[in-house]
Amino acid sequence: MIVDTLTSPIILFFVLGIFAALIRSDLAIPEAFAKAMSIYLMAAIGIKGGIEVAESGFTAELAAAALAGLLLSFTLPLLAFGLLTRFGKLSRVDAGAVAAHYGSVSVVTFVTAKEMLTGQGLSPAGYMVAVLAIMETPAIITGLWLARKGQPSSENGGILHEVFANASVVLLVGAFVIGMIAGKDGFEPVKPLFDTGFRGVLCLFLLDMGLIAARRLIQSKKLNARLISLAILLPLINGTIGVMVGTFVGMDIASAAALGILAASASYIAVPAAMRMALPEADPGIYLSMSLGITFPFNIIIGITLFSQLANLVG
Amino acid sequence: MIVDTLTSPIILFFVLGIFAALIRSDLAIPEAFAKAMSIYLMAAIGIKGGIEVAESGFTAELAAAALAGLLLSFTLPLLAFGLLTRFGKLSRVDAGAVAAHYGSVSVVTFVTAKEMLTGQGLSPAGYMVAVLAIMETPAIITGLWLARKGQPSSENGGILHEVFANASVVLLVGAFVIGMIAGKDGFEPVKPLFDTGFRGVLCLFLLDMGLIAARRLIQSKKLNARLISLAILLPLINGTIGVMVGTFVGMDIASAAALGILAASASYIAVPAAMRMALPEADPGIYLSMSLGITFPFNIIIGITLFSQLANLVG
Amino acid sequence: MIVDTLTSPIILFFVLGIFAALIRSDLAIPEAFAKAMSIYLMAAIGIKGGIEVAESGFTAELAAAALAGLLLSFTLPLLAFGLLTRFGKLSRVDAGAVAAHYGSVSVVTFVTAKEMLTGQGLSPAGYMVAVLAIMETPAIITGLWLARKGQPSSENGGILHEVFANASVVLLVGAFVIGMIAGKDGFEPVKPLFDTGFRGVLCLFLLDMGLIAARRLIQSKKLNARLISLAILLPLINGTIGVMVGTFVGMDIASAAALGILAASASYIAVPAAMRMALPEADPGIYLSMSLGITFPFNIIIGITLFSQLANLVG
Amino acid sequence: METVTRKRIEILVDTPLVPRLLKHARDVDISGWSLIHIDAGGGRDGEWQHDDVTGAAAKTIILMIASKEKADALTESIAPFLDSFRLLLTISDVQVVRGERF
Amino acid sequence: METVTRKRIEILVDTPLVPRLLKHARDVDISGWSLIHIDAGGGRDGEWQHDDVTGAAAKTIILMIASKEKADALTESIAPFLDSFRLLLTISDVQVVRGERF
Amino acid sequence: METVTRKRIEILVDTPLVPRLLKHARDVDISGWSLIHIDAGGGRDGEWQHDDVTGAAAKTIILMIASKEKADALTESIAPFLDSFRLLLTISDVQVVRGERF
Ligand SMILES: Nc1ncnc2c1ncn2[C@@H]1O[C@H](COP(=O)(O)O)[C@@H](O)[C@H]1O
Ligand SMILES: Nc1ncnc2c1ncn2[C@@H]1O[C@H](COP(=O)(O)O)[C@@H](O)[C@H]1O
Ligand SMILES: Nc1ncnc2c1ncn2[C@@H]1O[C@H](COP(=O)(O)O)[C@@H](O)[C@H]1O
Ligand code: NA
Ligand code: NA
Ligand code: NA
Repeated sequence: MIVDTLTSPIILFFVLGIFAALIRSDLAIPEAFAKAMSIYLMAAIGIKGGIEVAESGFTAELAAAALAGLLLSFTLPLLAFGLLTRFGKLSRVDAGAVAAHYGSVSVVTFVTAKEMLTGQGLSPAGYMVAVLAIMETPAIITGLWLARKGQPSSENGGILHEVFANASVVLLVGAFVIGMIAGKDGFEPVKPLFDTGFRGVLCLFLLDMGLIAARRLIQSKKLNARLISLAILLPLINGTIGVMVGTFVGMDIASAAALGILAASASYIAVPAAMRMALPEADPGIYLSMSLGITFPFNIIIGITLFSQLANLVG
Repeated sequence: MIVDTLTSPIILFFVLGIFAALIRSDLAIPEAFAKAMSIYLMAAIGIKGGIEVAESGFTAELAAAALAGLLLSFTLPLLAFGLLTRFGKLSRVDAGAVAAHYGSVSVVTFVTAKEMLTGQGLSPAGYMVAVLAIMETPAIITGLWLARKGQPSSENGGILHEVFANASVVLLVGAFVIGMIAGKDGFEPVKPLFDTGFRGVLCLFLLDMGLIAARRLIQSKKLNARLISLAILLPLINGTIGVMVGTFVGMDIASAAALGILAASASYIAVPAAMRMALPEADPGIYLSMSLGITFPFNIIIGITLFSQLANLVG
Repeated sequence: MIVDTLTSPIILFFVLGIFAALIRSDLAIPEAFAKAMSIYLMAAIGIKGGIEVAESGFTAELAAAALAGLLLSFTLPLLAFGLLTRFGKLSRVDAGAVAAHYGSVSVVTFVTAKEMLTGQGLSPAGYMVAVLAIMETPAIITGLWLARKGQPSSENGGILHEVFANASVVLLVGAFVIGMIAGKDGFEPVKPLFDTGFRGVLCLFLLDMGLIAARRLIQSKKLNARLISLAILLPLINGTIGVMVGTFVGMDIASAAALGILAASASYIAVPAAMRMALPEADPGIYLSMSLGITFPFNIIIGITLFSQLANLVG
Repeated sequence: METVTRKRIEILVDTPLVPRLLKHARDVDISGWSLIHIDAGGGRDGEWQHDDVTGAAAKTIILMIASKEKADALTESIAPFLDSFRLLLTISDVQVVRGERF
Repeated sequence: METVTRKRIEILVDTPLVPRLLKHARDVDISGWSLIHIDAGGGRDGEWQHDDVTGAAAKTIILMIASKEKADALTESIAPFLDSFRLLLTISDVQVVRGERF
Repeated sequence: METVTRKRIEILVDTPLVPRLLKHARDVDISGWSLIHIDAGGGRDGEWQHDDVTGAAAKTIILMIASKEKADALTESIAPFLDSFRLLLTISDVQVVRGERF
């Protein structure tokens, strides 16, 4: 399976991006195009998830998964915070900000995992898209609370709004609902774009993510050995917890693997923006370098395979 | 049919855009991507129209439709101007500028209508793309003439050039001619992109248009109850006239419906730019808020269904 | 065949772009979208070439073609330099800079030629993508050496890096390698995007290139009759040499034609950037106007047909 | 290096009006200009964001370095429509080298 | 044309913080503002390029023309977080026409 | 807040040459810089629009805040190729807070 991973064009494009950044090539994907691809990918997985749920209906498994995701996102930052302050030697504010990233999720990691798993006949359930959306934001609340020692801030109203009206949440949930309303038949006319192009777009998008992640790593002045270890340790711990919880609440193997990958993944879009606003005194150099520069490539290249094998093992 | 409309992914994405803007989400489609989608859509409908006309040949119906479109675009601003000055209480200059918008057309409204109609087995004729291009500019001339009390301006040469070398006219007419030259066979190799992706791109584009229209409405400080009523009344009147004229000159039901929708639609791309140049003293806040903020969503959600039913009734 | 060329949508869109620029239309393709299309096109031809080479294996023909390309790129600037200084009356620095452009290649010209040839049942071999990548950079070294009378410059290290880590080289070679690793089967899942959309994207991209080339020509203040003649003469000479060399080393007709077109084409992306950095005192107005404003459209509209007929004749 | 004082003129204007203003700049013989894109803004008329689709709300800064005489001539020349075009015009002193160009 | 002297305020700031600063600008009654996009930069913290995907590293210049009084009031108001927000604030003199607007 | 006077340096340059100029800026110990994209322009050499495809005609403004000494050092250092690189260099006074940074 590791070999499968490393001959998949999707992963190879990611590696090409990393390579180009390391040799300091001027290769660059126009920002607007990269953003457009991420919107396309989110709309596509949202719709597909919605259609699947429209077919399968609301099941107990769905409810269990949603609840599990919610709990994980709220609680994973607590563990992370402990490690980040003790072992990572970060200040309370910085540790809270980083913890929020690790409780939340990375949409691209999820999409890549879904493709890789599906390619091996292990399709996660459609409702996992809803779980993805659910897990994006609770961690922000826990992270802020940890950073501020539980002191409420005058800005909290703004943050809550920012968090729920967040672009990726609105787009994922919106496309999910559209998929549910339109159903399989209504989706037929628009299917070619969202279906046919999906994997190819993911290739080009991961090319860009490889460039961005590696450039972030190169240009960072904020990482030390402790933080680097934690950026690998945290996904290992969180991913294991995620797979266990998923298996425990009765999810199928593929969905438990996906939940593990969600738990292992760290946000680098929604949460950094929220932290910059809500905790401007936290250092963005730390949280971006850890989540984007290390955890993200680790999960794409190793984590996805690891947690899907773990799910197979315990499932 | 209203139900069909409201379960179509195309319309649902438009509604999602409006919703996201209303809850003040930071969801945004990169400008360059939105522009790219509009270029793609125009090239695609231009080519398709050209291929159809290449097959059907120049017919009397085509000539009648072209003439009807030309006349409508020239004359609809006169009626609008009367209502805008009397009932809307706008100054001559502002009323002339707004009137030009309502005489001209909205490409996106047309494309959406064509898709919705075709989805119901009511395909407008291929030549309607030519009518669309024809109707874009005459209204600008009438609008300027009304605004300036018929006084010719020294800038008119520039305006005429601006109007005929206008990006959307050149692209629509150019792609139409390419479709006519290449024909069905020549189109075969490039068909996958222009055909397969069409409806999916329209979804994402309407998502953006929903955002833009609703943001325009929220941020506008220029609308009052009279202008809002007119922004709904004018498409109702113009659309009814369009359907009647289309039916009268012998167009088939689907094409008459399309002519009605063209008449009902108001420009928010070509005309605003021309007015900003030719009538800088007119207030862009008024014409953009009316055409983009109110008339456009009204036509997408209600007008298309309405005028196609009217065409069915009288046709 | 000339007729085939002039009814191909791909070429017609290029002509539309030129036409729009000449009538000074405001039609414009967003830069980010154009860049995205060029990245897509390079990734697509890279992958396809790699897959074909994976199937055919490394052959003597491949080695011969690579060597021929390398030699051509190194030596063609010598001839060009002579003509540019004597007949063109350019300074040593300007002539060296222009000569580098004509020794290097234009990716878009190659892609267009590949499509046109394939449309006529004359598919160039997959390894020609590798030859394309090989030919991009040696000419830069010759050009700099000519401009500087053989004096090495302190900046040369930087230039060499710039040249090999150049975006288009990295992307072409990277995608080629991915194609070789993934092979036909691995490519299957991502095929729809890279295969289906290819020709349509090329249409829209050539629309933009037509606009850019013609605008460059209109706005140029640097061209005179001598330089214009050379911008047509050089592709004629280089293209003929290319076809001859290709036929001589035993390449099939289609591949020899493609080598001719590569030799005839002039760079307007990688080389101008390198020259601006390495020879800032050379006038960009001259080299961009010649390669982009004249040679590029000449090759697209006439050169491709010409050299494929020549290859047919001598092959 | 020797520097001289010139004027830095910044005009914030609706993008569709740029060609008109450049015509005035050429008429007073200003030697060059550069355009800078504005992403968003707010003023007496409310807020706006740039969108490429309608384009009508796009705004641009025209940046010009010029001598005091030319700057004054330009100001006179565009004074009549400063209000109707809603222009924002600012002028400041800058030091330049090779000042004879401007 | 008669011109008066006003302040040109330029604040270079992380894009996510723009709304907060505009709130302060509105509180001291500054009449308008424009946003200019920064493509890349470098400072004590290393280099960065803008990327739209994460967006977290995006930076923006807030450009405001205002009277000296308002400029001073704004400076006082944002002084407490100049450091923690890593703002770059510069103020210079410019000549404007119709100065009563600002 | 206490402010001090520093130099605002603006260099308009062809984008491919930016790294070279930044090298000079680092050599004279300038602490930071920001890049602003230019959309289009015109000068003695005719007009141009930015296009990302060829990129060769792209132009950028390098914006740097620095002390007078560093600004002078930079000017001296880039003087030799002001002409051949066709640079447009302007320097003006600005007020900054926390001026010890620059
Ligand atoms: N006086 C000026 N003010 C602002 N920008 C200028 C000026 N002169 C030249 N430029 C810019 O520098 C570029 C090259 O100028 P030139 O070298 O004169 O052709 C122009 O296209 C403009 O973008
Ligand atoms: N004081 C100001 N400083 C900077 N930009 C301004 C200022 N006032 C207005 N603007 C810009 O000019 C646009 C139109 O302003 P207004 O005409 O006041 O609505 C605004 O949206 C801003 O982009
Ligand atoms: N002296 C300066 N001149 C212009 N821009 C600067 C300067 N110092 C910092 N910046 C900008 O502010 C960002 C953050 O700076 P710093 O906080 O020093 O890392 C940099 O990446 C630059 O974009
Ligand atoms: Na997580
Ligand atoms: Na109309
Ligand atoms: Na060549």
